[in-house]
Amino acid sequence: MKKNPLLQVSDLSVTFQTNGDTIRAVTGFSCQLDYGICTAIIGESGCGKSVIAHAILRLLPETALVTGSVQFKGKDLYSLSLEELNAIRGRQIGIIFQSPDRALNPTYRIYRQIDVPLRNHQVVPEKKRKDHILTTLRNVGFSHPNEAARLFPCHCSGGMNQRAVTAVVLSLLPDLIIADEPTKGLDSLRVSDVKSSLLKVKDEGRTLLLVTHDICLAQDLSEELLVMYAGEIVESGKTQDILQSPMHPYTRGLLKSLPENGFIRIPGSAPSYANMPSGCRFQDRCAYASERCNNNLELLNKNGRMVRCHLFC
Amino acid sequence: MVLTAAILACCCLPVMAEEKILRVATTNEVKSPAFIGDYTLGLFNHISNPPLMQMDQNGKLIGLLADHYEVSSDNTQWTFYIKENQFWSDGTPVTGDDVAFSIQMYGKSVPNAGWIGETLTDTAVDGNKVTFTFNKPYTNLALEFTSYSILPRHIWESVENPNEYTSTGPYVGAGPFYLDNVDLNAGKVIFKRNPYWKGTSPAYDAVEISWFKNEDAAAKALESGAMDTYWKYASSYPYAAVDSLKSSGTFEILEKPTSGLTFLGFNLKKEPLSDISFRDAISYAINYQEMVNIATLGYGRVPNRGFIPPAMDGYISTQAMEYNPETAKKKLESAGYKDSNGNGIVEGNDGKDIVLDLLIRNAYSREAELVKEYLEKVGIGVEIRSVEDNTWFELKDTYNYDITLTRTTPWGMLMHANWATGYFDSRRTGQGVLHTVDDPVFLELCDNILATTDTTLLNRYAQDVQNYYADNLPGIPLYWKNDITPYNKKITGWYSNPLYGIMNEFTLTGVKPVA
Amino acid sequence: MKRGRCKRTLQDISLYLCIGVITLFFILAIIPEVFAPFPENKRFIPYMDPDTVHFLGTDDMGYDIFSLLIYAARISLLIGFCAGGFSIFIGTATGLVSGYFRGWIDDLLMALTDIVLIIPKIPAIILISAFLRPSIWILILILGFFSWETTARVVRARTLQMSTSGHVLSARSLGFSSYQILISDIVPVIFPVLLPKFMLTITGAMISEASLSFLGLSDPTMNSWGRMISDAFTHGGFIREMWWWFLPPAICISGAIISFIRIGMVYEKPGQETMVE
Amino acid sequence: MGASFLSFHYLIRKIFRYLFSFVIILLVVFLLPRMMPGDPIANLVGEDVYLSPQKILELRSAFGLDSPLHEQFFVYCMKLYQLDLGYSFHMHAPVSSLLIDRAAWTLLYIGIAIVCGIIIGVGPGEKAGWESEKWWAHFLSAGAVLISSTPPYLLSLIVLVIFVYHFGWFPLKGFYDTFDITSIIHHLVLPISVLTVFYASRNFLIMRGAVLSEKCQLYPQFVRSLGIPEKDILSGHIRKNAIIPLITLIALDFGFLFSGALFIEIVFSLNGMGSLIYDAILSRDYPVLTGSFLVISVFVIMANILSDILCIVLDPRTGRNE
Repeated sequence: MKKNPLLQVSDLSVTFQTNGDTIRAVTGFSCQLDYGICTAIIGESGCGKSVIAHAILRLLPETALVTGSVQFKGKDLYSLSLEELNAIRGRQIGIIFQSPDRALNPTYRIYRQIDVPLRNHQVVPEKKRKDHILTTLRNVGFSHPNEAARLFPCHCSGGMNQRAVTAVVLSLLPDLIIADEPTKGLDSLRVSDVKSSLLKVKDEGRTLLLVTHDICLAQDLSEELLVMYAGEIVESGKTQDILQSPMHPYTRGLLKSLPENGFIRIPGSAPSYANMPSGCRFQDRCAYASERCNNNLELLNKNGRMVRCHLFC
Repeated sequence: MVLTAAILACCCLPVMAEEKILRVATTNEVKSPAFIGDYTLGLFNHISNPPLMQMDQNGKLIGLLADHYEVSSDNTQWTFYIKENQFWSDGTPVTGDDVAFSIQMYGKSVPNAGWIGETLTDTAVDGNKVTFTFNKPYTNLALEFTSYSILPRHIWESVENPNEYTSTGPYVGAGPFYLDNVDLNAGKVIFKRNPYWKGTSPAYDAVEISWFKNEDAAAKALESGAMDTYWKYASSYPYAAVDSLKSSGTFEILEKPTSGLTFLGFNLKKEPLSDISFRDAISYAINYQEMVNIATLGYGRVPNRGFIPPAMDGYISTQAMEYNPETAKKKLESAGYKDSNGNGIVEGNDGKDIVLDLLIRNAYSREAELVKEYLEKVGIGVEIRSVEDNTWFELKDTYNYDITLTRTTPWGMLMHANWATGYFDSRRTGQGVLHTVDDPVFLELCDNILATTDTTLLNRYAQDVQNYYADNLPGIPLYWKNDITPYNKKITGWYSNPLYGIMNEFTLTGVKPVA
Repeated sequence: MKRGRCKRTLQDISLYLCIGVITLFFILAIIPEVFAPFPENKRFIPYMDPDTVHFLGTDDMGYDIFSLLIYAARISLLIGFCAGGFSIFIGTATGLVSGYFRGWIDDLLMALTDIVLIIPKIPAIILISAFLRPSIWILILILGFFSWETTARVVRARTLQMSTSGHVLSARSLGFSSYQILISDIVPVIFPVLLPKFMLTITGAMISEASLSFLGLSDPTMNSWGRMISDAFTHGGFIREMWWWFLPPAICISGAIISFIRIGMVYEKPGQETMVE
Repeated sequence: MGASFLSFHYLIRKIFRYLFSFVIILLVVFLLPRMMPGDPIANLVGEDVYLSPQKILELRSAFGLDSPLHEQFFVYCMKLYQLDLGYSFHMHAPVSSLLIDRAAWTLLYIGIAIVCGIIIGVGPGEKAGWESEKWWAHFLSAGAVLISSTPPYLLSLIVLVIFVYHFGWFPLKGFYDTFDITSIIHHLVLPISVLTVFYASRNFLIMRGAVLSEKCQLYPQFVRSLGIPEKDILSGHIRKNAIIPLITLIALDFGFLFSGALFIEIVFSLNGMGSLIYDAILSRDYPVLTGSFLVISVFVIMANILSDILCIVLDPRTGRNE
């Protein structure tokens, strides 16, 4: 019996209802995560990739309307009761939050922030819990873990908080880790720390979903790649294939904007979510736009590579 | 054995029999349990420790602890004859020594009895006869001695500073009731029946006087039957609450004219107030009838220029106050106060508009509003300055005002040379007095009154004083009022005198529940 | 979806209602003559019950209560607004200076705020009104002076946070004078904190004005809602259970205060935007 | 490590600041009554009594009022050193015993009200903030806003008229009729409930506001993503952050505990600290005024210091950017 994949997201779309206008943040997103491989979602900031991360664990506020299904190990997370969902949250799927300074409770020491979820999920027996926390802290890069454990978030730098958040998630030994913009706002030294800790996670055989705008990070870590634009997948496939020979004009533009490829900016800006253009959403910034582009288009399968562009149909 | 039975009987008797308590509501607050020191407790302790003299319902001085008194021809020697057969609540008889000791003690250590200490030279006790000799003549000593309670010498002689002595009771007293307990937290004073009282025995076992912080609460306590009557020193039951009290059906109203009134005082040391024609013009500007309707809700009448109300003996009728704005304007013009610049306000001889600084205590804001409106109608500007009591005393004493509104009390009217002279004589100080008149004619009149006890002479002087007020108007009375004392229909035998209202011995021994 | 929309309109209705109430009171304050059936000082028979001529009857002096109510709006609002504005001004200034310059100035100003907090208000008011002629401006000064310490604390806390934030440091590095930084950078950010604080100080001033007149310490010539209630209390209004005498001013005071607080809360929208990124 | 030294340093600076303001307050509290117009001697006797001038002089020296102000202040500080707050001539008792007796009753009725205010106010306030969409949350916060927008004396008057005047269920005055528990409870139920309603509505609003603003922070979202159930998020994480702003206010309440609720005492005819101070103001009783203001100031300062310590313990961020 074919083992069903770790995570199967099919046709997920999220719309927000804020004072009057409806914002379609994500439309028709689907992907499949298999055991042990790392998938990356890249795209401009504001293209809805963080919404997907939170939608998976049903963390969106009530004003969000979510359709589509999220199958985790064969169970649809959106039909689970809250108790069952809480058993999965953190214990099986962990999200490394984006802005670490605000993600940690300002009035608790680091030790306690790791200890509370541990005690809630009973991951490690009582007496082994202290050194489990200390080892996790050492793994994420704290040279003196018991000193770091006594610190308050406000007494730590941005990098230290980032490592603390990672430690909180990793200490629960989840099967799937979603890293939401792990390198945002960090200097290059800290970025390499983050990369090494994520690599360590991959070596332990955990599945990783990397949500980032940093293409080099995606290149080093991920096997599968999805490129998103304005809430839609425009291209998906093997990371190396896409990076060597990008097909979708947006992906090409993205790669050209890298420093090593000449720093060329894509003209124009992303369309507003309130009034999304019909058809291809990239058409008014695309060099190859034609009137074909404004009728809807599904993802076309070009021998394993998915792309949403009229050029290829 | 007999003794123990007696003690048992007397202490358990009240418990067995349903204790009949007379409950009195008041808004005079006892601030501290100091029998002599506290001002309000000083008003109540006449019940337990009767002074030498008291006033009957028509204002005539009669004996209380003392039977009668004699005065030497030069008014310096006063002899009081103490009634026989009077006992303190601890059984010892009342003697002349107690009286002598009490008066000397007041003179020594009580601030407001300083004049005794300064002028009393000798005290002689002969059985129940006590003679006081002063170094200056006094004509109204009998009146002064209606306010000094006589204390048991065998208890108070050991008290080193009586004015500061505080205890929540019980205090030994010679009256029909003795002061059993002063309870500040419960807000009441309890008098218990004096077992050794030989007079007519009171129908009640105890008298409870409860004080309230505001008049509405006191009035409500009366209406709800929690209290039997209402008493406030030198003032009436709140007029506004009379209707709702009558509608409760259980109360009768005792209405008696009182010598307490509200008047407009002038700072005679300042222009243009010192000018009699200006004051006369003002007297025509005030609408007395409306003032009576609003301030006393009809329980009063338009006053006369003679200031002294009919409630006082020696009253003569003088010309009534008249409200006539036209005459007021004409009098102002004829006195040289014209409105030359046409801005509706007359100018003084210095050419500037006359804007009078009306200084009042907070409680008089209603009357002040009316006075301001009336005076502005006839062209006199008025600025109301409302201050709290203490500030008023200081500003008034330093003559830092033009006109002011204040009140007289029955006791104040009798002060000094009687007939409200205490309020105007510039030689006297005191909280409530204006001390504005230094006209030698008036001062000489006061000294004459003080020098004689001959009643025919005193009546003539009374007429002179009232005529002086009518002619010179040192103060314009706004209204004469009647004091309302509500009493419970289920209780009869109420007796009221002008000084202390129902709080006197006749009431306390006379009242009894209707059968 | 639908529930979201109807909740929003409910909030808007309450906001528009409050703004309506405030504008009504302001109109009454500016041109009371138009609305009041009788002039302020016209007297009739005292203690009349409400009838068609006098909608709210007459008080102990015979004044028509309904007209008094309308004329009183001016004083109550004037005191509330001016005292509130005055105290906000001092509070913000102190908070900004002590929050931005820190060091000994901060200690001095904060010690001053502690002292003002602890100074007993009633004797100070008696003291001031005894020396100076008690007029409406003196009362505004007093009420304003005794209510700025909470504003100072809040503004100082916000300024402290701001002064370490990026754009303030960058402005300082570009050589802007502290005054410019305070005005152009910090004040606009602090404004959302100031508006509710401003409304709260207005209500605080109105409440203390009403309480002062209850103690009989305010100037009798100023006819405010608070004074109407305290007149009812001292002149038999409560004993005769003339609720039409003391309830309407009470409702006006509470209505005005609720509306001010509601308008102050316009900024306080529980943000949902943390998620949409 | 650096953090604890920083907050210790911050605390020391604060305590110095309070000592400095205490000295100023001592001066202000001494001078304020004495600068008020009106003469305490005049209040000793009734309105109609005649005081001869030299008797007044005698009394002034007895009061110690004849010496110049700075001398009086120096004498006062010396006596203060031995905890002697002076003697009140109006109340015929040493100030300290007066304060203790009145403070006992005030502590009783205000203490209970503050505690009930916390119990009734904080719990529901927290829930109303957490489930702010529920109808009862809107209803309760509307009620709390209504109560905190009516002047305190007005609410007590209305309560008095309804429950005492109209229905007569409660007594009119005093702490008790006869000194026993049932009578005390019967007398104090109304004033305490009015005060509790006030404290509770204020605590409710502040707690609701704090929980609302903490709810939108990122850390509750992160904790939720770790699978912690909703109620544990509220009690475990939000509460500790939300309680901080309330601490300074509750500390101030305890600080002003002894100033007594003057309006409650006037309307319900109770003689606690509030009316003691108010009467002392009207009769210019200097020793009582200075004594009571001093006691209140000491308590307010201690309450402030306590609330600073609590803030440092609860919120490590305080004092960090001093």
